[in-house]
Amino acid sequence: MTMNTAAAAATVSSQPYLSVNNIEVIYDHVILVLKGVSLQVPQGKIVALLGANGAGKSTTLKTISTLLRGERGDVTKGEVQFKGERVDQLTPNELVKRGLSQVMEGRHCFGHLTIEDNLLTGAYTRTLSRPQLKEALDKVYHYFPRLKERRASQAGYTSGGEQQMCAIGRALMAKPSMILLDEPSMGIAPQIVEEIFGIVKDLNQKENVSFLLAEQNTSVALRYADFGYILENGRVVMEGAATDLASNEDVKEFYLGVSGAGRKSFRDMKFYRRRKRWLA
Amino acid sequence: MFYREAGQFKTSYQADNQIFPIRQDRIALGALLVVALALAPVLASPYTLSAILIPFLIFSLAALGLNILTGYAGQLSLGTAAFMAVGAFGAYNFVQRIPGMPILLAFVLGGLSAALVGVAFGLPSLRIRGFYLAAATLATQFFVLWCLTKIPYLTNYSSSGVITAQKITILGYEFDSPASKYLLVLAVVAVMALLAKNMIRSNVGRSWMAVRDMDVAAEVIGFRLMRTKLLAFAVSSFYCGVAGALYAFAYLGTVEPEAYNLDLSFRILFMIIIGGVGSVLGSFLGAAFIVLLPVFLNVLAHGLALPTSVASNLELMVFGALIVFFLIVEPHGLARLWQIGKEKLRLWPFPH
Amino acid sequence: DQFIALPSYRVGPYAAGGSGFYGGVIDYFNLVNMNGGVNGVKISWEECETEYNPSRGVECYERLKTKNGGATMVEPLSTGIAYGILDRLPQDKIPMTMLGYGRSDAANGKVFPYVFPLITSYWNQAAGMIKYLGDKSGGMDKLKGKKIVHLYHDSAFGKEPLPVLEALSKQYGFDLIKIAVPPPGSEQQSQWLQIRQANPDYVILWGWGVMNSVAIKTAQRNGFPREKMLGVWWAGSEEDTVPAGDAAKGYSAMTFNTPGNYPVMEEIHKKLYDAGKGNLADRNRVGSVYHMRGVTAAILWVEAMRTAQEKFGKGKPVTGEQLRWGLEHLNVDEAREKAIGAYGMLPVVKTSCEDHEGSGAVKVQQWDGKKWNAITPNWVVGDKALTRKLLEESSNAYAAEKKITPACAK
Amino acid sequence: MQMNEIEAHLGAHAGRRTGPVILDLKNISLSFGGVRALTDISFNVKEHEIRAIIGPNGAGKSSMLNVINGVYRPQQGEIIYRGEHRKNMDCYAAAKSGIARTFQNIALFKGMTVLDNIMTGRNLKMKSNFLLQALYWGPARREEIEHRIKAEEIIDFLEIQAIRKTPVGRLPYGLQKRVELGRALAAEPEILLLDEPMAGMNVEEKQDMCRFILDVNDQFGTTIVLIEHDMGVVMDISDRVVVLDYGKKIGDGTPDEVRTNQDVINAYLGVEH
Amino acid sequence: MNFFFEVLIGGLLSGVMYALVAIGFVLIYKASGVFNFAQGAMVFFAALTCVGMVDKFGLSVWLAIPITIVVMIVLGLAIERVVLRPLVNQPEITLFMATIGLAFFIEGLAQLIWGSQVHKLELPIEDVPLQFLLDKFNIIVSQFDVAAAGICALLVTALALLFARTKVGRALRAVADDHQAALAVGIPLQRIWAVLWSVAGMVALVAGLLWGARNGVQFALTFVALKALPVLILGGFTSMPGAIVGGLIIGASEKLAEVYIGPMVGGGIEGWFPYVLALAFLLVRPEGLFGEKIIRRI
Ligand SMILES: Nc1ncnc2c1ncn2[C@@H]1O[C@H](COP(=O)(O)OP(=O)(O)OP(=O)(O)O)[C@@H](O)[C@H]1O
Ligand SMILES: Nc1ncnc2c1ncn2[C@@H]1O[C@H](COP(=O)(O)OP(=O)(O)OP(=O)(O)O)[C@@H](O)[C@H]1O
Ligand SMILES: [Mg+2]
Ligand SMILES: [Mg+2]
Repeated sequence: MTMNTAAAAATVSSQPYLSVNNIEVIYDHVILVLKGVSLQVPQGKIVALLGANGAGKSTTLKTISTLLRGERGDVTKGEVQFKGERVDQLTPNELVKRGLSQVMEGRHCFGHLTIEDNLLTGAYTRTLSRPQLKEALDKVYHYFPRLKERRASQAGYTSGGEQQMCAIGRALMAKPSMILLDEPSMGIAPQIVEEIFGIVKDLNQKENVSFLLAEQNTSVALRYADFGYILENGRVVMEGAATDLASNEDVKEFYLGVSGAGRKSFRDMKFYRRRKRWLA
Repeated sequence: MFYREAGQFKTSYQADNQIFPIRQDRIALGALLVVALALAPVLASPYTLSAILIPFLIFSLAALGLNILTGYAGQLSLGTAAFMAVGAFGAYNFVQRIPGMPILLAFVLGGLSAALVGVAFGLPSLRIRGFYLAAATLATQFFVLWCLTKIPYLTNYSSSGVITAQKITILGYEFDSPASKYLLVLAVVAVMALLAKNMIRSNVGRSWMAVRDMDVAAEVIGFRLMRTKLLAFAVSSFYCGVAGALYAFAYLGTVEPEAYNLDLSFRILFMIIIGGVGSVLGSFLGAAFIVLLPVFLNVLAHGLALPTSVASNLELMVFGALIVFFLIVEPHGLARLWQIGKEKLRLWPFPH
Repeated sequence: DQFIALPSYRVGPYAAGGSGFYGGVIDYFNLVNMNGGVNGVKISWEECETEYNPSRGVECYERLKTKNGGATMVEPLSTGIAYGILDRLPQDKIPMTMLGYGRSDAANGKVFPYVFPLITSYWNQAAGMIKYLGDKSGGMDKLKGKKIVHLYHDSAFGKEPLPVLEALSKQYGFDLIKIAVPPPGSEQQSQWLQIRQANPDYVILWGWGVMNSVAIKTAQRNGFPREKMLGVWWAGSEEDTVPAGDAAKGYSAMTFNTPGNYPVMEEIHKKLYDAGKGNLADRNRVGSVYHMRGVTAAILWVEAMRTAQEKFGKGKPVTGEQLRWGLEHLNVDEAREKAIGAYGMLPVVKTSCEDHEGSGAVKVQQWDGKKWNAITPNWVVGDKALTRKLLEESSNAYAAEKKITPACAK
Repeated sequence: MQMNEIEAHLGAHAGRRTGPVILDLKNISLSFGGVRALTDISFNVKEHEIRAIIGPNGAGKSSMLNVINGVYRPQQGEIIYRGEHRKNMDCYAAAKSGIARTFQNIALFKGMTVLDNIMTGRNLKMKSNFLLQALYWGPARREEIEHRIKAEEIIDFLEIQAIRKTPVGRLPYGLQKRVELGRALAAEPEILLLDEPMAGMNVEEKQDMCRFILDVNDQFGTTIVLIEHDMGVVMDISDRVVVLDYGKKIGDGTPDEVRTNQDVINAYLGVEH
Repeated sequence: MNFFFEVLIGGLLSGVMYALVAIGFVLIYKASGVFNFAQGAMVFFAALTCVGMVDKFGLSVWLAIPITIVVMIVLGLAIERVVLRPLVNQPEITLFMATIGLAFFIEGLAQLIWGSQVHKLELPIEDVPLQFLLDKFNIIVSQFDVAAAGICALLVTALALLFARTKVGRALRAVADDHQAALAVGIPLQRIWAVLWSVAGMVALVAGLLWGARNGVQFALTFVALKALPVLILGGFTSMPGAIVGGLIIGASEKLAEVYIGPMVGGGIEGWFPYVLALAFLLVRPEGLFGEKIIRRI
């Protein structure tokens, strides 16, 4: 497992497509989770949002897609712009119509609907004729053949990975120009992870779709992303081109699990106490 | 600045397992008990005692019972009033038929009868969940009331099915003034609330909550669903039964089975939802809300000198609107609102 | 002034009846006050919304009883609430009237000194019904072999008359078929199919609320003649017949306030409603059964005040205890009714310690599709000896259970 | 990956020798309606070992765990646990006989705090009846404190002291997984079934998790059955690996055997790890 | 035998009337996972508004009905805006409670506007026995009930098709499963809920008119919901056809029970019998006859 250094060195030259400016988020009126997060996604780029558990990645994505309201979270400061327009007051529906879709963490399939119906709801905002709909479905099935096999099963009875695929496929059905992906690789078999990221790259290059992805699988994420942000405790602690991050010593050590001596076996970890330098 | 736990270190798990781990809370509760026990009977008017405080306490107890079942064990029930009725008519019959029956024992036996009925009607909960179960518990409601009107033995052959609760006498002392009744009710409710709180913080309580939150996982961990659910039904019905007995003996005096109708079940349910599902404090806050708000609105409407029918309808509308309003502000009820308030107070004067 | 507590209900399922009744009460109070009060003493009152709910009713009672120097009388118009405050009355020394509802044995003033089921009780009503049906059949002896269905609200209320009906059925040899309607009674197909199969001569409708109009409607659906139906007085108001529409034509029911026009009602129209001071929002309801029942109740209360003032001093308000005395010594005879302008509207009422009802007379009225008309020219009185016997037994049992020594209050 | 490294570690921990077969699954078949989740699967688990189950999505891995602890009842097959033959397990019996597990879609009790969740794991060890608990008196109280101490030990062990009074619903995904492990550990199980315990974690957190798992395995001698998609983890820490695909077993053996098995490479690994 | 059929048919037709109310519940539940306690209040409000306009302003029924439809739509919009929107993604029980508050509000509002008196409602179909059946078989079947059954069947078919065949129907089912995810895929929850509650308002109007014509328009219309509950649990909260089938089963069996078992135990068993019956069914099928299976998986 060597780092893919072939990933293009990204330069953030183009106008930000999505920009998040200094947002602050509080849950339940008392739990301050984001403490001034700013980030940009240029058009046609893939941006990775990295960070430990509880850093606030999901919260950031939910803030952008305005799904926070349903979780009793409040944005107390800052704003979000998409295609030059302020979007923090829009409804999710309006956002999807403008081309911004989200794949939520933890799958969130419609359990009682079949896989196929789940996918079809994804196309809700588009007015498609029957053949067009079929085409869109076929495209998703092409990406995820496993879904085709299980198309008639209720999503609630499919395996974790199948649900994850379903959630991603569902977002693709909306034909978005920008996708917020929250941990797409979670619970997915490794070769499918590669496939999913392949799809991401594909969409990005062929259809110019931009991505903001929250990922724990740092190595894969940085391999495919152009740019990355690292979030810790509700703050951005590091940002830079993906290749730069991938070669950063700290990132290597804490997010990629490789230290100077190359990759450490997981078996070693038990004798291994670490500390993040920037938190010290 | 005054509400801080800083500096209060706990050196044993014993101390940390206390019901109120924060010293200020303990002081506040102590003060409240002093007021309730010593000052209220003296200072409060008979009206406050017998028309506000007594029903408030009784409803709190019933709400607590329902909260055990619905809030902690997650079994939605609409049969609360039926269990109260069983408790009341049970206690009445025990006093009536067994000479020299001590009244408190009769309350307990009434509660146990309710628990028995609760277990019987709790059996379906092993298979049925959610709103299905709620609708099914209506069977309890209608069936119990039907039995009470149909079986003359239960009402001591009173021609109309009305019973008159016997006088409350304990060790020769007669509880007939509002203040004495209030103290009795307060004592019963306080003790039972304490017991409930103890159950909830021990393994029984955790078993209930586990079943509520995810019954399959609870089973995998080794809780036995049947036992846990039926115990919740039994304990909950026991509480409701005692509340029902108090409702008859210490509050209404003469009751017909109709006094325990579906309406009452709903009122108790409102109490726990408004107060906080799964919170002992919430049962009390909710009862206070449902008992006091209409009174308050009624007084207010009179103050405004509106025509009575307009006032009455407005009252109902405001009541409904306030329920919705509170749910929007805090879906987890008044208890949660209180908690958030406390958390803010802890942080005060720093914003976060 | 003379303060009366009115725990009323103007919302909820029984709002229609509640607003009519209390509207009538208040209209009459206003009229009395306009005419100078009771010997110069103005009547004051306060309403409190109970929603027909016992615990709210108790709260209202407790709240109102100390207001304005203390309430001197209370009338909740709800059995549940009446029971809830029954035990509190002697301590508070506040009399309560229960016009045509509540426990029938409360007429025994020795056991229930503070409770006044004025005019008539359920038991007397039941006896009166059988009397009427007997007369209608051409004499009590003709009842033999007849089939009478008791279609009742399956609750304490519906079961109340059973002792009387059963006794009478034995006495006169008619078949009593009891059919229960589970509350609230918005569906009665099965009951009426049973009735159709039994093919009775009469159906006594012992109903309340929505059950009444549904019964009438369902009778029509099943082709049962409404003329053979006889309702109780809580099944004999516009609220019961209007929703049933044409189906109610020919249906009759008991009452203790005769429909019709009386000087007092005209005065209410003229002095109050013409001046925009009436209590009811809808003027069409003035003179309706519930409204007139409210007026009737208020008339008796005012008479009790008068009676009490005569004993305890004219021109000043009486206490609850004194008003209780007044209620126990009512003597509203024909002359008095004429003076009030309500002659014939209510039966003659003469109360005593033994008899807190004071009358026991009832009338039968029939719905002609638009309004109620009395169809018994005279007041009907059933077998009062029987009801008296039952009443004594039952109230004495109550006294024994409660350890009360029956005695007349002074 | 360097083979010899693992060998070296195995050598370093002599205490991690695996014992006799403790759980033996024979010819298990399970289907839901038309879906065949498991077809004629047999494999065993030896005392003390870390046994991994891998396979593509929908292969039947989670179903396998569900069969082991009685959530699903297989239509065919036999389960031999500590010499006892059964057609199927039942949840309670499984828990009672020392099988604990975590779930793929976190199944914590959302409304309860971390501490309470971990305490639920100890319920089978609690003896006092509910009346005593209601009185919170005598033995009940002592028992509660006793178990609280155990729970705190686990909290210390998992390094989640800071959140012990937080309702689990508010915790980020990764911490929830850790709490779930804590709850399973609280039962002091003999076999611990872990369903993707490291999903949604970054490398650092996975390292932590590995450390916990290895420690449990070492210190308490707990047998571990593990489902995981991170091949690095699986190959590093497991003793033997079963590979499922479409409900069928396509490989079984040491990590090295599996790694080089052509069927496994085709169906799952894609490239040689 | 004749009598038996009469009871059976009467029961089936009553069942249809219950189903009519149950449909309103199913509609809301299936599409948003909310158990709408205010359904009874809405039935009352709709009927009272319609009849109020006839009685107070002397409008003809045919004019009053469209106006009431408009009123119900406005009500639906208002409910979405004021009550539901702020409560997106809250637990079911919270939404349930909110509908209780709503019920109080609507009941108060209805009586505030139209007063508390009762009304009669005359529809062009009379509630009298069908003559030819009476003549030929001596069986009483109300022609009103037959008409109601027809209307009910129509309504159920239309709504069932809506759910099964249309994009909106699919979206509605999605919403019931997961609000948050529904929002994420761009389902305009708010608009959909507004439409849904408006439709529920119209269903309430139909139920209100038919029940109102049968029993009179009075507060007790809010109680008809109680009759709908056993129907719901029997048929399944999420199934339109279930509402009908449940209604028929409940109607027929409760009447038969009352007539044949009732007299043995003192009668009046109709109050609880349907619930016990539904409960018995639930023990076999915990999600009702046609309800969606509750997914319990870990
Ligand atoms: N609904 C909520 N109520 C209260 N606190 C919350 C809520 N959701 C999240 N939090 C808190 O916000 C913080 C950030 O959570 P978030 O889910 O954004 O983290 P994350 O970076 O996505 O973590 P993970 O990698 O585990 O998914 C956590 O500390 C969590 O406890
Ligand atoms: N209760 C059930 N009802 C119907 N089908 C089921 C059920 N449980 C599992 N399945 C099906 O069985 C197959 C195996 O599922 P399982 O969850 O065991 O897969 P898995 O190997 O754990 O996959 P993943 O890695 O995606 O979690 C899947 O196709 C799934 O849809
Ligand atoms: Mg996250
Ligand atoms: Mg799995």
